[in-house]
Amino acid sequence: MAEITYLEAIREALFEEMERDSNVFCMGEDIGAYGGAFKVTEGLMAKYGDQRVIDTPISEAGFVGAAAGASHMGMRPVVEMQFIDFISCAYDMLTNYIATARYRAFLPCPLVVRGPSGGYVRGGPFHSQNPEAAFLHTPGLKIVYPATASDAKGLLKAAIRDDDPVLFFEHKYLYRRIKEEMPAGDHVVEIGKARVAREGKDLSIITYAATVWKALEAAEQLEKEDGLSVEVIDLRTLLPMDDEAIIATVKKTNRVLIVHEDTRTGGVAGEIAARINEHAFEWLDAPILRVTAADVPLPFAPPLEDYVLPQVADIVSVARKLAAY
Amino acid sequence: MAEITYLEAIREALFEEMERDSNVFCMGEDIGAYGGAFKVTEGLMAKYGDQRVIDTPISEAGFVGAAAGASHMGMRPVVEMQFIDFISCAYDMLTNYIATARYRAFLPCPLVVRGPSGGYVRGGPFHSQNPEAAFLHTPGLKIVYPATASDAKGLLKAAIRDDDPVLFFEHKYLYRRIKEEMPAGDHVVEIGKARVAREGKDLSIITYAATVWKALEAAEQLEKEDGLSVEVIDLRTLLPMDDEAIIATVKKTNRVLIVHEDTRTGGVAGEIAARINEHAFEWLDAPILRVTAADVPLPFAPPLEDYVLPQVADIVSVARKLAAY
Amino acid sequence: MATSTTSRAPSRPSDALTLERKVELYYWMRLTRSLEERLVNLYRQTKVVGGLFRSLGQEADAVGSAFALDRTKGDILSPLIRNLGSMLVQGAEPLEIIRQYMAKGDSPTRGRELNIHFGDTVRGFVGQISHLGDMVPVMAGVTLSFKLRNEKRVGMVYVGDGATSTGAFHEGINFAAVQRCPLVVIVENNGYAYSTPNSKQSAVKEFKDKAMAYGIPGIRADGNDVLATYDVTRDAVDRARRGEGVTLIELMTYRRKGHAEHDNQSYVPDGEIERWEKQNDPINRYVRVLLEELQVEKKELDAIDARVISEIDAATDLAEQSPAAEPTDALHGVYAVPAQVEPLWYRAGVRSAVEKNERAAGWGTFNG
Amino acid sequence: MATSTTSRAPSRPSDALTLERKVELYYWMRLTRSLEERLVNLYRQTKVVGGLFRSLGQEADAVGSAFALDRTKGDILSPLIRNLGSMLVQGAEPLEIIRQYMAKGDSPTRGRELNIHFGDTVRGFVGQISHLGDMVPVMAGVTLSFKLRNEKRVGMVYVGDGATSTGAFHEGINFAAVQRCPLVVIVENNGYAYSTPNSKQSAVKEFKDKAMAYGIPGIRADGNDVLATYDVTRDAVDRARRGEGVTLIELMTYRRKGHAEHDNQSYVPDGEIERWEKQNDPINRYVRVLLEELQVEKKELDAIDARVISEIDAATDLAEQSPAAEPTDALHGVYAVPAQVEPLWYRAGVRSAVEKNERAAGWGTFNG
Ligand SMILES: Cc1ncc(C[n+]2csc(CCOP(=O)(O)OP(=O)(O)O)c2C)c(N)n1
Ligand SMILES: Cc1ncc(C[n+]2csc(CCOP(=O)(O)OP(=O)(O)O)c2C)c(N)n1
Ligand SMILES: [Mg+2]
Ligand SMILES: [Mg+2]
Repeated sequence: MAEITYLEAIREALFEEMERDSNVFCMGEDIGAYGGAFKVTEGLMAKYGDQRVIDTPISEAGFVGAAAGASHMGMRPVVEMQFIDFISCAYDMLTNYIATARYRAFLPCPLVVRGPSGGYVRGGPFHSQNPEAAFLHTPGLKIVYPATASDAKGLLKAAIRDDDPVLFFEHKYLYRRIKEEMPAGDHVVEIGKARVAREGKDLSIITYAATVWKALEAAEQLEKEDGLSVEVIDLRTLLPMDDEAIIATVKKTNRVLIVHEDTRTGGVAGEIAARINEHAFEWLDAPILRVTAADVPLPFAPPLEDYVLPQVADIVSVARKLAAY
Repeated sequence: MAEITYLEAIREALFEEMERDSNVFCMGEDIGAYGGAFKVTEGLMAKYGDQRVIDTPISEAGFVGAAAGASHMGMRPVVEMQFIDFISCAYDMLTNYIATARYRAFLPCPLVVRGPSGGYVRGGPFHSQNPEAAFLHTPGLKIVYPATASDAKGLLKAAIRDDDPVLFFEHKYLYRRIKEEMPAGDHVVEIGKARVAREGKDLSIITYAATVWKALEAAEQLEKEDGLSVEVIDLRTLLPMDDEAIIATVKKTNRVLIVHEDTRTGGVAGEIAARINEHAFEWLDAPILRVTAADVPLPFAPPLEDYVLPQVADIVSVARKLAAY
Repeated sequence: MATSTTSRAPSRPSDALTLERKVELYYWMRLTRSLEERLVNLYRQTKVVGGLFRSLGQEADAVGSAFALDRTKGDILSPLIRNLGSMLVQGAEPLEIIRQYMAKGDSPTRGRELNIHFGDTVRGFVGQISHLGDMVPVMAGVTLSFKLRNEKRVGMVYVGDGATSTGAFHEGINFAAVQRCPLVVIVENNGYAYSTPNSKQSAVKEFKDKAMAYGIPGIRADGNDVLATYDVTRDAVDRARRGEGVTLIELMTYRRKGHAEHDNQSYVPDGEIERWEKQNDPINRYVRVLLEELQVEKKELDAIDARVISEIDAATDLAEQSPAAEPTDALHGVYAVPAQVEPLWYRAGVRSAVEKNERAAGWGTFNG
Repeated sequence: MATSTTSRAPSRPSDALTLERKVELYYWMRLTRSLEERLVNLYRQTKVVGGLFRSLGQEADAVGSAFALDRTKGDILSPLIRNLGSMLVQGAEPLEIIRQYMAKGDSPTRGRELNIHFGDTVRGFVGQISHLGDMVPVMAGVTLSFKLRNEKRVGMVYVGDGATSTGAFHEGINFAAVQRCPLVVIVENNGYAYSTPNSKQSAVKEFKDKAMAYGIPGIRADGNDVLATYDVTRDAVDRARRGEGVTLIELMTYRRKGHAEHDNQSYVPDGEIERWEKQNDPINRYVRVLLEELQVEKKELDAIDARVISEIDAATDLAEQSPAAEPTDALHGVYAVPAQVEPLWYRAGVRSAVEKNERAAGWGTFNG
């Protein structure tokens, strides 16, 4: 089979799931005839019609709420945010109504909210966000953020089939930049399981989304230049978090570097650090360190964006310090 | 001077600041003639009129946004959320518009959003929330959450004078349950500084808001029953976080327990754990542990709420384990 | 779209109701009122956990509108805090309501949620959350699913005058209007949102005019006239079922008891409450219609009153015997999978903190 | 409140404009168009960072409406992505615009924000953010401050047809209406929101009717007629200044260039763009008015065209020489205090990552 991009993998998942289950339908701004701002849903309306591929008014709370209502009745809505930054407008609906529906009212809420996330694309402060941390502290939600094309496909399929609401973050830098051959058949990747993206024994980098690639590149460089064997863990799912995989790598390498693209304070790295403390403190030979964005709104100009976001060189330099600790 | 409650201290701060600066004005639902759902603003409209004490329509994004606009023009709006749970409806406005205004457009945005927060009051899932963690990862905001009456007053006065937007969380359980004599004069407490609520040398509890009192009670019990000397740090401000105070206590006791009322995953404790790792790992003689709410929406019935929220007994039992580590 | 004001529609759907059905309307209103009165007693006995929200004086608008739905067709509504009557019509039981207010372990939400915040999509109501306006998008989606599946079902959502100011209301009704969802939006105009009079809520004179912003019909009716309420709602329900889309109905009523039991209503002009009570009580008005226009005998109504009380008595007795919520049940059902959240490690085996661990008096009294 | 449709008001405020001022309108429209054309060139040369958003065909609505404000009185507007013309009228300079599009270090936002997302409350514009609708509450607050301080200033906020669907629009305009803030809300009806035609955005036929929901006047006017636009806006501005509150104005126009340069407009019916270009170009229409009705000489307009080009040339030359943004400047100004965020410990002393640290080619090409 031919290689397809991360974006095409997502599209393939949508086609396959709409085909498999007539309850699956899509909503979002400009996803129909236009195929979405990034063309993820291209061709979907032509095939499934405008009842199952619905162009919405500009009202994120409105159509995310509508997705919840439809999901109570057995539908499986997949909602696109034109940019994930606009998920903030549906924050109340997601955290208060949707996340609690099953718990407080025994209402199933199987829906997916997906959209282009992340920076490194000169998108400026409102087209580059990584909002995962703002939802991490909402029991009832699941959060997925794939780094590879096959995970993007397999996890989206799993998200659509999941009986709970899933936030599915897609990294827009990866949309057309990475390619992969899809596993044959009905490729579903279990939600909640991390992936060892690279085996290593001296040091672990725990990360997810686009920075998985930064970490892999740093690992290669560290191997070549320093002879260090670096393990890279791609979390893939942030909620529920795969404690087993995290603990396993800590016990193996005893040194942990957490990398994420999101701002530092209040980012996901904190939660990971706390969990490692609780479950594997004795195995730590060095402090858990973080490489993240600086605590500023993400600026637009290339020199500024480059300075604020974590880069390979940052990972390399911190990893060296950690290895030498 | 007579003792006044936490709630009265907040009211006093509002009166004093409105008196001091004619740019200060208040907005919120039912804050005028009615004096607010908790009567925090009682008497304010009678004294300052309905131009400076504005009853708003039910539209949190609308009036928080309006506060931003007014603040650009030199006003100092203080906005009440009837319950802090409804701040979720203004999430976009706060995180995208307000937090970034100074950075992206050099627009000052001196405003305060305040409101009754927290549980232990049988408020159920939508009248008990602690939303601080959802904003912790937003550079541009400041977050304050006082535990004592004098801090409530002094920090609110500081928040109103601050040139940046401040989220001011008030714990509704404390509103009428704690009393204190106010320091004389213009009592302002600096934002960004933690407080040693109790000195100790064996173990540190880092916490904030209502659980400061739980921690103090646990500390007393641990002293009496176990002869343990427990230090309690009341963070007071969560953003910016007082790293110095945190590091100082870690270096002093070498054992840290973080307590918060908010749910566990993605709560503020994670960030604290990460910072301690980065700044004071060598001083740790035991893993950093957390006592928090369980990861569920906060249920309503007393036995359920009691079970989910952190209690003194939890702190005591975990502190014992930590001390014995 | 044109908006219109009507107290009773010229061709009245209620003319088609049998006398039995018309008497049933009285039963539901009486049940609503008496059940709330019972809850007031329980509240004063501190058996109610949390606040108590009354619909006194609004029973006709709740009952008359819900009565226009057809449960046999699978119609669904989403109530608000003052729509106890609507829920009863849709099949909620007094026993459930009392258990829920008492936060019992066998209440509809097993103690997770308050008062009438519960739902049952089989009987036909979707549980609200506190955040006002949010149910409008949700019901837009419920009714969208009817449309997508070609089911001839109708949905109804209630919002207060106050809640029309929320962005969620706006986004939800606009979405439903564009999609021509089979949805009826009831704006209960009871004069106040908590203490806020309508004049501070919106500059419109009539909330029905909000329909103009969405290209849908807006109708105002007398919400204290149960038949008039039934009439306009039934027309809107039929219209929705025919696939003609959303209708906004403004029902004029009055909130006689304040926002909740603790509200002293000091902000209400003198005499206003008394005026509504004397001149415009929806039950009294309907009793007159029943006795005078429909020739129902007084003793038939008395019998209903007695039946209502005995039903409520029975429900109260049962509810009082209901068990408290089970602490560790708090960990169940956040997700479908896993069905149960792991207990925190230091809590494994612990029941309620208050029962076993907590020193009762000390908390929060520290004074320093 | 009644809404009305008018192409030109019967008593025309523009009659009071001097010929010089009327010619000035032409200058602003021409400047807007030519500046955007220059940006297209720079975009094609990849000197523009990010997307390029055009207002081709909408220049009259932007310029005519902004022209109705009075900068000397301290009036303020908040533009949208297609309101370059409005910003120029309020005093934004071509040099700033070009620097901003090129993400230069001396651009108005020093490289923090994109395209025309910048503001200056002294000159009278408040910088927008991307999230549509949010500027309506913000401008409600700006104008609330005018009211609280008894200043006779007016505010104006632009929203697209699409943005009227947002909750923020609804909450903001309702708040302003209740408070009778001196605010003019311009709904630019250009037929589309990205690819979404109005019929999928709202079930209203005319967006001016949205005013009905807020108890304020709603007026529709021909946004491609710069004088008609000026007229209705000026009336609304005067009304606001007199303390009579909010007006909603729907300006009919057409977005000829798609959402942004990358949009191929495949969703637009054949011939629609061409029809607007030929029959309803706002500059061509105004040129005819100037030449035929107002007896302006063609060479006067030619001179303006030449002046515009030379201004843009000069601005382009300067902007091209502008320095890139300074990496560590990213740490300044998140807060008033502290004025600068601490650099991350491993970044202290590092300049741009790309300049010094990053291997350029390798990123993201790993294939596994
Ligand atoms: C988004 C939101 N903001 C604030 C509140 C607090 N609140 C609860 S009820 C209420 C008043 C509601 O008034 P209305 O919509 O007219 O309904 P009524 O109580 O009159 O039936 C308010 C402000 C809320 N529940 N949700
Ligand atoms: C809240 C929000 N949702 C989605 C978007 C993405 N978006 C940017 S422009 C646009 C279309 C805007 O249409 P309209 O309001 O009609 O303005 P126009 O571009 O036609 O001037 C959309 C959907 C956004 N910026 N904000
Ligand atoms: Mg009301
Ligand atoms: Mg448009």
